[in-house]
Formats: sequence, structure tokens, C-alpha cells
Amino acid sequence: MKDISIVIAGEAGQGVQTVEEILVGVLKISGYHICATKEYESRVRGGSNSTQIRVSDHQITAFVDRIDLLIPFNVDAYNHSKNRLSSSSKLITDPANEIDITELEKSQIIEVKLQEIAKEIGNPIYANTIIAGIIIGLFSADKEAAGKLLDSKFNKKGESVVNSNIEAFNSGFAIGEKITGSGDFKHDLTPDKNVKNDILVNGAQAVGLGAIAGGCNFISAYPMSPSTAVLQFLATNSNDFEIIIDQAEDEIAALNKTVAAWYAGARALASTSGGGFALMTEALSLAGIMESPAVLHIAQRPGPATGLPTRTAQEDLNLVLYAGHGEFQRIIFAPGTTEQAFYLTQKAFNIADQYQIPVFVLTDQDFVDRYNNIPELDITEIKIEKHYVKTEADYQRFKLTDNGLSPRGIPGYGTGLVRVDSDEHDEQGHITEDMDYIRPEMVKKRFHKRFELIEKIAELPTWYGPKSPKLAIICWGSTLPAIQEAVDNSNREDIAIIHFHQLYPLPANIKEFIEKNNPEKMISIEANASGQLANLLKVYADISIPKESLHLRYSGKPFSVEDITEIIEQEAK
Amino acid sequence: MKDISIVIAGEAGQGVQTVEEILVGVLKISGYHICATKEYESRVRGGSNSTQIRVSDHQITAFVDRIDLLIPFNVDAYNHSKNRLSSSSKLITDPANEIDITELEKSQIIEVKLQEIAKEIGNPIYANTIIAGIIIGLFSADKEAAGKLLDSKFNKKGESVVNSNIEAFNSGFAIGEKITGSGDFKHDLTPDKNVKNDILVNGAQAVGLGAIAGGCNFISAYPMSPSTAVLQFLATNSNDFEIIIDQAEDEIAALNKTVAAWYAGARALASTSGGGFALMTEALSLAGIMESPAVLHIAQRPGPATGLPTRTAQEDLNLVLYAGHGEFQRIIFAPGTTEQAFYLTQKAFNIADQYQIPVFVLTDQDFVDRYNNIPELDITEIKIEKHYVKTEADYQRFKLTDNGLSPRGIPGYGTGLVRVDSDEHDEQGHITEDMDYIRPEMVKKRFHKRFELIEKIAELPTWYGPKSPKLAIICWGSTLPAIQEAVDNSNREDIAIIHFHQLYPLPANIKEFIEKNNPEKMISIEANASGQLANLLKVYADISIPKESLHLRYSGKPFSVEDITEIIEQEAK
Amino acid sequence: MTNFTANDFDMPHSKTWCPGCGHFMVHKILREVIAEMEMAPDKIVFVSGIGQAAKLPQYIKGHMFNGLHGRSLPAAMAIKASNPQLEVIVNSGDGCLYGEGGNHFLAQIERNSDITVFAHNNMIYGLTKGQGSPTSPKGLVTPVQIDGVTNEPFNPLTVAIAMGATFVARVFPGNSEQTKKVFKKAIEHKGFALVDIFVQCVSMNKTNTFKWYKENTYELEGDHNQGDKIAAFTKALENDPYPTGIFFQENQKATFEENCAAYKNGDQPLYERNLDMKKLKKLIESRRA
Amino acid sequence: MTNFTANDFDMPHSKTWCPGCGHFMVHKILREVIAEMEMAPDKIVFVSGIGQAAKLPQYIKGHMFNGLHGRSLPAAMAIKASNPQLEVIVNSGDGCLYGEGGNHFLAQIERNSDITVFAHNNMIYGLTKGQGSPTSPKGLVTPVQIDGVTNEPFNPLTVAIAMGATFVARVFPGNSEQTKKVFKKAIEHKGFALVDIFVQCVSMNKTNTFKWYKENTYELEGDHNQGDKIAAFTKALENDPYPTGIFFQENQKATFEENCAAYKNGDQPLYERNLDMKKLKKLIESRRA
Ligand SMILES: Cc1ncc(C[n+]2csc(CCOP(=O)(O)OP(=O)(O)O)c2C)c(N)n1
Ligand SMILES: Cc1ncc(C[n+]2csc(CCOP(=O)(O)OP(=O)(O)O)c2C)c(N)n1
Ligand code: SF4
Ligand code: SF4
Ligand SMILES: [Mg+2]
Ligand SMILES: [Mg+2]
Repeated sequence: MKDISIVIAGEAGQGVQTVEEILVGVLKISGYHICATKEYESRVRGGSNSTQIRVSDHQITAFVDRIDLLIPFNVDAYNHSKNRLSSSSKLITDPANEIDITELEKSQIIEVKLQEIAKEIGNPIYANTIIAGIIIGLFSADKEAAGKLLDSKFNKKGESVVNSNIEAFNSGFAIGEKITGSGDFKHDLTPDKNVKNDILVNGAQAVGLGAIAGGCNFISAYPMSPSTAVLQFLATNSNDFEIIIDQAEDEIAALNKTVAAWYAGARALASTSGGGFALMTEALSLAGIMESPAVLHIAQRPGPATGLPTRTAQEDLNLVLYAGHGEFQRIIFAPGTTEQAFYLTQKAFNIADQYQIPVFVLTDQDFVDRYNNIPELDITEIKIEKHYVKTEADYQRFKLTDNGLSPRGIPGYGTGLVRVDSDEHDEQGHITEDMDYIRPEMVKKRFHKRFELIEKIAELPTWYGPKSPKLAIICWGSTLPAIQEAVDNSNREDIAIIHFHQLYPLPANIKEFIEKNNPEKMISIEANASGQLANLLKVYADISIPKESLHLRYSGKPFSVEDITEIIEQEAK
Repeated sequence: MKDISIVIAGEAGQGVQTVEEILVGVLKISGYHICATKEYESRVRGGSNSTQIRVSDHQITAFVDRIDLLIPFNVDAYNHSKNRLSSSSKLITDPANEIDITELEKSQIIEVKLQEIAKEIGNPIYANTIIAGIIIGLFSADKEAAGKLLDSKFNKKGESVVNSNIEAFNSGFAIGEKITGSGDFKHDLTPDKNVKNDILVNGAQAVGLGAIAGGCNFISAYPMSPSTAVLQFLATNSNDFEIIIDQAEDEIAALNKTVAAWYAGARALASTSGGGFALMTEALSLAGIMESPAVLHIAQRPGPATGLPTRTAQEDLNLVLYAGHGEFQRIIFAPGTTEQAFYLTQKAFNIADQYQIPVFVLTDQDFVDRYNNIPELDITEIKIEKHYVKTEADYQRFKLTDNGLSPRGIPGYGTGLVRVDSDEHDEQGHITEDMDYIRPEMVKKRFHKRFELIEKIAELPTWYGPKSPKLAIICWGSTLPAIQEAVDNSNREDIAIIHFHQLYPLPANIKEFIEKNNPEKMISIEANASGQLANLLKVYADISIPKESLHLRYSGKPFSVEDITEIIEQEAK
Repeated sequence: MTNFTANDFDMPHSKTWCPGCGHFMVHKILREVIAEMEMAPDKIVFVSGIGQAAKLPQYIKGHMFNGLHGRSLPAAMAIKASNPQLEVIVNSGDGCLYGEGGNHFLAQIERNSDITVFAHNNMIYGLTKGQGSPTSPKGLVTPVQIDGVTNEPFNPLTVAIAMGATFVARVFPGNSEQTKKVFKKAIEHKGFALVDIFVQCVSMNKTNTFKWYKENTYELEGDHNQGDKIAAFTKALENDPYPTGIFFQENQKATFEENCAAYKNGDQPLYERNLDMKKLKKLIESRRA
Repeated sequence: MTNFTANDFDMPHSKTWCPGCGHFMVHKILREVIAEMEMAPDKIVFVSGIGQAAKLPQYIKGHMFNGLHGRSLPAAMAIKASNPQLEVIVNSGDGCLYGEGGNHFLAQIERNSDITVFAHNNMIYGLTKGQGSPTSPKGLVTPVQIDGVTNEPFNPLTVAIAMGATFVARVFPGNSEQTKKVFKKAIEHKGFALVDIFVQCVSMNKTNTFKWYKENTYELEGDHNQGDKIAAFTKALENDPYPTGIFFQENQKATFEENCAAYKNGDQPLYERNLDMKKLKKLIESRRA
């Protein structure tokens, strides 16, 4: 199993993203597995951003600290990344950057006069395309595909721009091939034909596609990093899929609109980050009392407050779990892979509709921005399950039924009146002060009976690895790939991973499930300061992870494979 | 130990409250201990409301179901209360009400032509004062005090109104004395001289007085039942205590203003109910990252959403505990008595200032509206501790210090600049993206180090009753009085109460403390559907209360003494 | 089919308003108007927030979305956008719409969402027992504003006109004839229609009584040009006395729904539509390239 | 003592704005103005929300309260109310002030809180990379408004005038002389002062460029009557081109702070005051009667 980690670093707006797009597209078409991870500051120009593109002969979906090849756009970019270099790293740099390199041997440095070549072609901006060309050349990847991609990318800007880019690419490609040829850069990856036809998605797109596959036709959202990508994905596809796009005046409006849209028969998504969701707390409670479906995508970032807007964290599980005054049920998913993000988001719409509760898809910046190739998003089995009923004249929205679900009508479908209320209400939806019967029954329905129903369909965590392991690593959401890869790398047969893609409710047999698999020791790896999953397991699964077994990170950086390896070495000696 | 439970019931706006005010005042001055509990609908006129006034020869602070004397203002009021009557209850009613009474014997009914007498005096409205007179007459209470009270209450409306009220009162008083004299109504309460000089406060006033005693000089709040009373109390006293009163445009503004007011040197209070607090979630997180003091009073009511706006519940502990995205510390108090409400609110201001975190005072409708007499609110020991520092030119607001507290400067005091930020920031308060050092250090300060500090000052729950009890009842906040009285009534020496007036953090020795006292069995009594305190104890104290030992009520009604007695009988056979 | 009377639009439940409360008058006139307009209960969604005014939908036959305090407008907007075939009518109070809900008031006007907003303006927070509202007159003494309100009263009309609202009116139900006419025109109006309604709160506002409103209002002159924004603004500034009637109306502006791509080919409600699986397939396939 | 220069008000940190961003111009002019006004850094609190504009306080010497997105105005109001001796200046963006913060914009105008608001109006959400803002022109294509903005643009001036704001102005920093004058008057103004500032976002808004603003603005005529609300409104409606200057000013209205009982006897900040224990004792005693 081999892979090359390439890091391109530069200022915001300098073109790191352009290089990434070209690379990722062309390398995939050329049969390489790829995984791209971005990290960027909260600004539009300047600063130091970087993208890591891992190129491999097998599927990889995680971030590594290690840099095999670094291409910095300037001195700052070099300094920003240099502590990740090792004696086996290579550096491609323009001597014009005048970087003072003390960390590397001469032999590790490959100089290319990027600026000079770019200027010759007509504009310093072409340096980006040259870099893309070099890297693609290093892998002798599909030149033709690159041409096509450049064409589609730049043809809006006119033929001459396309041609110059192709020229830039070609000169880069030639340089790349020469570097490989000279032995300055080695790799022994064999392209995999099957990859050519793979799908390339990042977490945000997977959520967006899942939403569309779930029948989403309404989104009201207020821009907020790192969730905005989902809003923009749906907007981009709004004409094709007849999706109402409302850039809300604020997050409060966004969730009130979401709830009201479901009321009127839409399948609506709210998408935001922790701070925006904090503002939705009251409206979540509205969904609770109205027994309204709602799907919420929350892309976490480090807090409190504005915190680190473009960085990653898993700090908002508690908030999502307990947001809203009063008591009502909810379901929380936390996908670990893009495939899971797609299927769980799709499912979220159906079960929100069926159980008339809010369903959360909890991601984070690391997850939404991370790209990789996957073979398929299979939609043949996918169904849009519409769970509302046609009403009769005597319809009662909040009818007390045996199973605890009141059939949900929508206005205009059937002859009944659909009356919903944020006050406590009787079966008709009329405001009530009956505390002897109606109130307790309604609470039972919303809280206890609903719990029984959703507990039944709760999904067990995924158990990766052996039974009776010496060490079981508990984790949730976005950290799965790094943990998987580190465990794989460890070559140890006695380590298991318990990944929770559903956080609430937990299935009734969760404790049994884990005990049956009999781990000797359990640790929890989480990107927060308090061990939120560990606490959740304590309350809802009677599983106790001692404080010293919590591996918590709250720096804003994602866990790398190396970080996890270190934890494993420490915990499983 | 004796007491009489008097219930006055009528429509909103019919004068139940007037009767209550007169009674409570006069009976206390006459040396009777009193406790008054209101229950009312969410409307301004009409419906069925009632007030219970318990009159006793010892301090009582709880609500009982039992009615010894019922005075309904109309048929609906009678029907509203009749299921609380027993064969020893008495009823005073105007035959003009034409109530069809099947629940009581003739001998239990005392007829008084209230309307007729009132009309003779000049206005049907005087019926209220007549009723007050009757009851005060029943107890041969202080007539003079009543005159004074009526005078101060009505003198704004002119002399003739005062005189008519006194006339009404006197005729009622005569009737009351006659009733007692005739033996139709018996009581053998002996007035207690000491009570005369007691203080009469309800929960809201206790919180309001505590706030003033804590140096509160700024409140920004949006009206919301049942919290509005605190805002109005502070407004009423704003001239005397130079308190800035801002009726905020919404709750979001209210907490942002609270945080900014503390920043500028004020001692600010936010007061709201669950739904309003839900909207403050984001701003709470702002206090978190800004390391800002804040005091929040949250008067709970049943949710979700608008729920039952004028009823009671303990449903928002989880919300208060986990509100806010990102991770930071907070302190949560939940007073069980009016004295506690006063002292804890006072203390909240000092420790918020000292530890630079939000401090909550969690009450509920039952608590804020319940009145009783107490001997003293001792302010001789009370200090306003101002914990801000005078700044020097090189001042850094977020200095990393050993103890984890950055001295708090305020703008204008000293020569330093006070720079605070909702983004992650360096010691100066300047926005940062340093994830290697600053970010983890700031999180440690806000979360881990702060926890160590506030854990040290955390208060143990109060243990009432014997060591090694057969049954220990765990509870928090407003339910204490009913539980205490029921345990007293049980005459059992083997039942203890563990009342948590501080919910978070718990002191480090909490488990030890409870285990040392060695209860055979523990149950939790809570006014919610999920056992929120029980869950909290599981996570933070490793104390597990099994599901079947949770006694949960979520009807919107407060626990009565009888409710608790029933639980005790069931649990401690 | 749609032969309903005002009484048919009444709900059997007893009203929890105080006797003499102005909300009764709106309740009555609104029922008369929709009956006369031959609307049917199952074609209308009555939306509100929380407050005494906001209880109105509880007492009128139709679909009901009685949402959160301050949040009636986003709800109404979303309902209309999800099913443009429904008539969406909002009834809520001055506190709800202009206080807690201020930002939504602005934003839904910007959208020109095709909803009708009846703002019961009693210049007080009724349900919470008499605190000042954004429209309370200066000097009004309340349990919070103990020395009298000092804020500049919010003028919903000038603000709506400034925002480019397409229908802006004020009525006093004591003038029931004009009120009915304006209600009708507001409901008929395509786009965001605001009707600010002067109602008395008999229990909590002893200043702005029915009598006071009567004495302090007059009908806008017949020659008032409803198409002239500056004239409308000028009239809306008047407060001694207050004019009533339609201040401004503009009919050409597209509504939010009309601007939605989803409704380019007709106003079929969203719930009747189905996901085009072929398009989804294609979208996924596009990511293989 | 207060002999500071514009440079003294600069902070050493590097600015994270894009080269050519309009926020630089405001940053420069504002520093010049406060230096010329002989203000001292430790007497001013710079308040902002979140956004590119809202970063300004990070780069200017003074006290700083860089709060939440949309919430600069409540913070500013509370700071001024807690210590009226501080000068309180808000710098934030169009999205922050008129979008997320719309309700606070209305409410702080109602209070006539004595704060100065510099609204950096680049007609776009800059920091979140180019979504439409409330002030975006119709038709502007963005990653969310893929077929162009359809909302009616928010006009901060007409709304502020409609709300009874006591100082309402617009400037284009390309006209630096006028901008400086207006900034000064705004800071000197007692009461809520709004200055809407036309700034370019070079990265995210390719329509409303510096050039565009230059070509689409003109100075308000010298004979414009700043005391005339209707004239101000009429001028504020103009948008082809947009007038710049002071549209409206009114000096008699009391500020929020002046209306506070706590400041009846002077503007001593709250932090210097102490609880009167005797009064508290008395208050408690009053509950014995
Ligand atoms: C978030 C929130 N804040 C506060 C309240 C309490 N509340 C209920 S109604 C109301 C005011 C009602 O005033 P208005 O809208 O003018 O209606 P009115 O009762 O006067 O008709 C308030 C503040 C609430 N329900 N929700
Ligand atoms: C509650 C919340 N919602 C959304 C965001 C994300 N956000 C940050 S800045 C911004 C928009 C900034 O636009 P503007 O105020 O116009 O400032 P500009 O960047 O254009 O100067 C948004 C939506 C946030 N930080 N908080
Ligand atoms: S309090 Fe006022 S608004 Fe409420 S019902 Fe009574 S009169 Fe109407
Ligand atoms: S994105 Fe626009 S607003 Fe932000 S710094 Fe760049 S030019 Fe300025
Ligand atoms: Mg009102
Ligand atoms: Mg902007």
C-alpha cells in the first residue's frame, strides 16, 4: 500500500484551489486514488493556506501530517508547512521565491523557474497551471483529460486563456516527466483502471446529494462557514431539482421557515454551523411541540462564539443533543465517510417525515471540505417516502394513537384542516390548559412513545476489526478515516474501532453489543475538550470511559493519521 | 403542627389577587405564618385561576392539594377546585353564584350574600374586600393592620374608595368572626408574635432583592412569563438603586447587552424563561469566549416552545447546562427556598465577576410566584466584591496566568486598552489562527483550568434527615418545601432529602459525600419527563439512579405535599 | 362550494380575550371579509406568533400555524413558498411583529412574499400584562417603563414604505366600512400587504382606548395618490391625528414565489412534486468526469 | 495628552483584507478623523460584529468589543449605557448590520442611543465569499443567487429616516473630503448616528466597484435641508445616481442615556458606583409591613 502526500501552500487567492481542482480531477481520471484536505484562514486574500493531495494506488480518505512533496507559493507558505517535512520529503520551488531553506538537504530541493515560464506564457497567474502540470507530469497522468478539464474550466474566459493554460500545463507536464525521469522524484504507484470512473465528492457535496436524493425541495439558510457549501450546492442545482432557495435573514428565520415549509408539504433542510444553530434552539423546540419533521445539517467548527471559523472541531454534540427548551425527541447522525453522509442525509428526510421529529446530520469543517474518490453512490434502492396523509373533514393533527404517531396531514391535501400550535394543544391543535390528561399524554407521545419508536430503528455503531480486541477505539463522525488508516498501519490484529455514525438515540442493545465484542480496554478519540461522546455513552449506554482514556484535541486542526498512530502506540503497547 | 389551607378561586381579573394581597399581608402582621401559591391561565380576563393561602402556626413553604376552606367566585371556579375538597372542607359561597354542589354536605357550606352586601356598599367589586374581611375575621386577625393596608392600597383612588373598602372589610370581618363564633369554622392556630415582623417575599422578589444585593445595576430583558416579575421588580426599584432598565428588542439583544454591560463595568442580569433563553444560546457562547461574567435568571415553565406559559416545570436543566456552541464553563444554582434565592443570586454576581463566567439562577413558575414569610434577609455579611483591576498601559485582557484567570480590566479604568473578541484571540485579544499554542491554551484556560477553580468553590447539596436512611430523596430547586413537609408528615426517621441548590459543577467529593451518608436507596423527584438531575449525577458524579426510581411529573402542576407523600408511601414501605 | 358565512368561519371554542378587547373586532371583520370574498377555510392558512392578537387563528376556521412569538412572518413566507395555491394570512400583535419579529418584518418585505399581514397594534404587550411595545406612545407608564416610555415609537407605515413594501395601510376597526374595504384589498393584493390595525387593549393600555383611536384618526383623503411613495411617506408621518386607509400600493413587483425557479412552470405545490431520479443519476454521473 | 496622529491609531498587526478592499479606506479616514478630533484611544470603544468590515476594530487603537455577527448594536448600546463617558463607535458590514442585525438596527434607533455607526456597505457578504447581502442590487449573480438577486435592496437611509434616527448620512470614501466631514459630524452628534459607507469589495462584488460607486454618486446639494424629514426621505430614495452627505439631522431628542434615571445626576460610570446598603436595608424592611 503506497501513497504520496503532496502539499500545495500559498496565500488565499493565490490559486491553491485552482491547482487542487485540476490535480484532483486529472489524477483520478488517470486511475489514481486521491484524497484532498484543505486548511485555510478566515480571510479571502493573503495569509497561509494549504491543500494536501494524497495520491495512491488504493482508496485513502484521511489526512496525514507527512509531506512527500511540498510546493510553496512563497516564503510564508514554506514556513507555514516546513515542520511537516522530513528527510524523505521533496520540495519544488521557484528560486525567485528566495526561500531560506535550512530544513532540507540540497538533494531534496527541485528548483523550477515558475515565474519566468509563466511570464513567458503571458501572465504570472499561469504559474498555478504549470504547477498542476508538473505534478501531473510526475505521475505521467492523463494529459488529454487535463486538456479537457482546462478547457471546461477556462472557456468562459475565452480561447486565448484556454490556450495559454494548456501551454502552461504542457510545459509543467514536461518538467514533471523530466523530474521523474531524472530520479529526483520517485513513486511506484500503479494506476487503477477502476478509479477512472469513480465519483469525486467532498463531504458537503455528499450531504447536498443526499439531500436531493432525500427529496429536499426547500432550503432556507444563512451563510456560515463551513456549512455554506451545502447551501451553494443546492442553489447550483435548484433549477434542475426545483428547489426553493431562500437566503434567510438570520438563522432564527431559517429554522422557523424550515418547520413551516414541512408543515406546508415541502421537504426542507436547514444547514448551518454551531453558532448559527445556537440561534435555532427555540425553533427546534417549535419542531418538537408541533411534531414537525426537520432535517438539520450542522457543520461544526471550533467555538465558543466565532472561534476559529475555518477550522475543525467536534464540540457541538452536547448542544445538538440538548438544544431546545422543554423535552422532545431527535435523531443525530454523524457520518464518517462521504458515502455515509450521502445515505444518512437521504435517510434523514424519510425518517424525519415518518417520525415527525428533527433529524440531524452532524459534520465538521474537516469533513465537509475533504475530497476523495468513491466507486458509487447507488440510488437504485433509494425511495422518497412521503409519510403525510390525505385528510378527512374530521381530521385532527395531534390525535392520540396507540403507536404514538399522529398521522400528519398537510394543508390543501384532503378536506381536513391542519392546525398546529406552539402552545400545548389538544388533539385538534387547539390551545389547552388541561394538565390532568392532555398535557401528560402529549408529553408521553412526544417524549416517551417517540423514543420507543426511534430507538427501534437506531443503528448500531460500526465495529471495525477483531472481536475481543486489546484496544477498542471509540469515535464518531469525521475522525474515522484517520483512525482506520492508523490502525491499518499499526499492523496489529488486536485493535478495533467502534465508530458511531448514529449518536442518538442509541439502540437498546448497545451495551450488550459492545460487551459481546468484549474489548479489553476502550479509549475515546474526540476533537473536543470534554469527551462529549464519552459522556453520552455514560448517560445513555452505561458505558464508562475513564478520563485518562480520553484523547481529546481542541486545537482546530483535524487528527492526522500520525496523531492517531501516536495514541495507539501509547495506549496499546 | 397545624395549618389551614384556604383557596380563593375565580376568573382572571376578578380580584383573586387583591384578596390574596390583603390576606397575606394582614395575616402575617397578625402573627400567622403564611404561604401563598398561585395558579393561573395564560389570559388576562376570564378562565379559572386560584390562589392557595396556607395559614399556620409554624413556617410553611409548600403547596398542598387539600383545601380546608374554598371561596369560589363563580360556578367555574368551584368546578375548577372541587376535586380537591374532602369531607372536612368548608365552602364559603354566595347563593347568588347558584353553584350546584353535590360534593359537600350542607354542614360544610357557609352561605354569605357577598354580592348583596357589596352592592349595598356601592359596587360589586367590593366583594373581594368582603372576602378578605371574612377570612381575616375567621382568624380574628389584626383589623387595624388591615385598615392601614387598605388605605395604602387604595388611597391613589381617593378617600371614598378607601372608605368603602374599609366598610366592606369590616362587614366581612364581622361575618368571619360570627362564623368562627358559631363553630361553623374551627381552627386552633395560635398566632406567633415573631412572625409579625417577618419579611414577606415570593421567589421573584427574592431573586430581585438578591440581584440588588449583588450590586446589579443593569438589566436588559424581554418580557416573558414567569420571569417578568424580576424585571418589573428591578424597574420599580430602578430610581433608588440607579439601575439601567432596558426592555430589550429581543432576548438575543438582552444577553448581548448583558455581556457588553459587564465589559463596560456594569453588573448586569439577564432574566427570562426557557424559550427566551433558547434565543440567548449564541450570546452565552460569546460570554464563554470573552471570559465575561454574566448572571442569568431562568424561570422555567413547561415546553417545548410556548408550551404552558403560566405553569411550572423543571425541564430546562439540560439546556442551561449545555447551551452554547463550543466549550466553556458555567455555574448553575437552583434555590429551594426564598432565602436561598436571595443569597445565591447575590453570590452569583460576585462569583460571575470573580471567575468571569456565566452564573445561572434556575427557578420556575411555582417558585417565583410562591410567597411565604421569612424571619430575615441578613445583609450584614454581604459584600459587593468587585473583581476587575485597574489597567496599565501594557494590559492584556487574556493574559495566560498560572491560576487560569486573566485579570479583568474595564475600559476607562486605568490606562490600558481592553480588547475582547468573539474570535479566538491571543492574550491581547487580537484575532489569531495559532492552533499550536494559543488556541489550546485558551481552551484549557476557559474549560479545564476554570473548572478546577469553580469545582473548588462548588457547594454540596443539603442533606436533610438521618444518616444511613432507608430512603434518600434527591431533588433540586423548587420542589424542596413539598418534599420536606411530606417527609416531616411521614413521621419517619429513616428518610433523608438530598437537595441540590447547586447543580453544576458538583464538588469533587460529591459521590463520597453521598456514600458516606450511606443511603439504602435513592430516588429522584423531578418535574420533567427525563430525569435531568439523575442524568447529570450519572455523568458528573457517577451516581446512578435506576429508571424505576425516577418520580417524574410533567403536567405543568407543581408537586403538592400529598403527591410526595404518595411517593414516599410507595417507595418506603 | 364556497358559500360560507362569517359565522362559518368561527370556531366553537370560547375566546380567552377580555370583554371589549379590540381583537374581537378584527376577528369579526376578518370573518365577514373572507366570507364575502367567497374563500373557503381549507384554502387559507392563518399564521400567527404569540400574544393576545396571535390567538386569533385559534378562533377562526382554516388551517392554522400558530408559531413562536415574533416568528409569524418567516413561517408565513415559507408556507406560501411551499404551496403558492394557499392563501396565507398573518394575524399578530405589535410586539410580536415589530418587536421580537422586527428583522423578519424587514426581510419579508424585501422578498415581497405574497402574504397578508394584519398587525393588531394596541401599542402594548397585552398577554404579558402591559409592558411597553415598540409602538407605545412616549410617556406611557407601565410596570417596566415606570417613568414613562422614552423610546421613539416604531412607525410601521413609514418603515414599510421606506422598505418598498407593495401594500401599506392602516385601519381603525371603529370605522368598520373602511376596515372591510382595506382588508379585502390587502388580501387581494399580490405581494406583501401590511395592514396596521389600531385596536384597543382595554385591560393594559388605558391611554390608547377605543375612544382615543376614534378621536385621533381620520380617513385618508380621496385624492391621496397611492402610487406616490413620497406622498405616502408624508401621510404616514402624520400623527395628530393619524390617517387611515391605503397609503401605498404597487402592483408590478414580482413576488418571492414568482421569482422562484421552481414556479417558472406553474404553481403546483411542492408536496405534489417528485424527485426526478434521472436527473439525480445524471448529477452523480457528472462527478465521475 | 491627546496629541495622537492617524498612525498612532494604527495597530501593528497585519491586515487580513484583500489588497484594494474598501475597508482600508475607512480605516484610514477614520483614524485621521479621530486624530484630528483629538480623541484618545483609551476614551473610545470600537465595537463590531463579524465580517470583513467588522475586523476594523482589530486594526485600530482603542478599546475593542468585537462581538457576534449581527450583534454589534446591542453591545454598543449597553457599553454606552454602562459608561456614558466612553465614545462608542461601531464599524460593521451591511450583512452584519442590516441582515442578521436588522432588529437591533431598528431598536437602537428607537432608543436614540448615543453611538456612531459606520456601516461598511459593499453590497455583499465579503467574508463568507460573496453571497447576496440585504443591500445587493437586483440581478447580482452570486453562488446562492445563481439567477441574480431578486429581493428589494434594503435602503438603510430611508429606513433610518422613517424610524426617526437623528443623524442619517451616506458617504463614498472616494470623496475623502466629504467623508471626513461627515465622519466628524457623526461622531460629534449626540444620539444615534448612521453613516452608510459605499465601499468596494474587490474580490466578491465585481458590479459595485470603486469606479461604479464613483460614477453612481454625487454630493447632496448645498441647499438640502437636513432638518426636513420629507426632503431627506425624497433624497434617500434616489439611486441613479446616489446622493452622498448628511440627509437628516436632529439635535433636540434626548438620548437613551439621558433618559435613564441613573444618569439624572451626572454621567458617572456604573463601575464607579456602589450599592447603597441603607436603601437595600430599607427595601427589605418595607416587606415586613
Ligand atoms: C421568545 C419569547 N419571548 C417572550 C415571550 C412572551 N410573550 C408572549 S406574548 C408577548 C407580547 C405580546 O404582545 P403583542 O405581540 O403586542 O400582542 P398582544 O398581546 O398585545 O395582542 C410576549 C413578550 C414569548 N412567548 N416568547
Ligand atoms: C450567527 C452567524 N451567522 C453567520 C455567520 C457567518 N458570517 C460571518 S461574516 C458574514 C457576512 C459578512 O458580511 P458583511 O457583514 O456585509 O461584511 P463584509 O465581509 O462584507 O465586510 C457571515 C454571514 C456568523 N459568523 N455568525
Ligand atoms: S389584555 Fe388587552 S389585548 Fe389581551 S385580551 Fe385583554 S384587552 Fe385584549
Ligand atoms: S473579500 Fe471583499 S470585503 Fe473582504 S477583504 Fe476582500 S475585498 Fe474586502
Ligand atoms: Mg400588542
Ligand atoms: Mg458586506
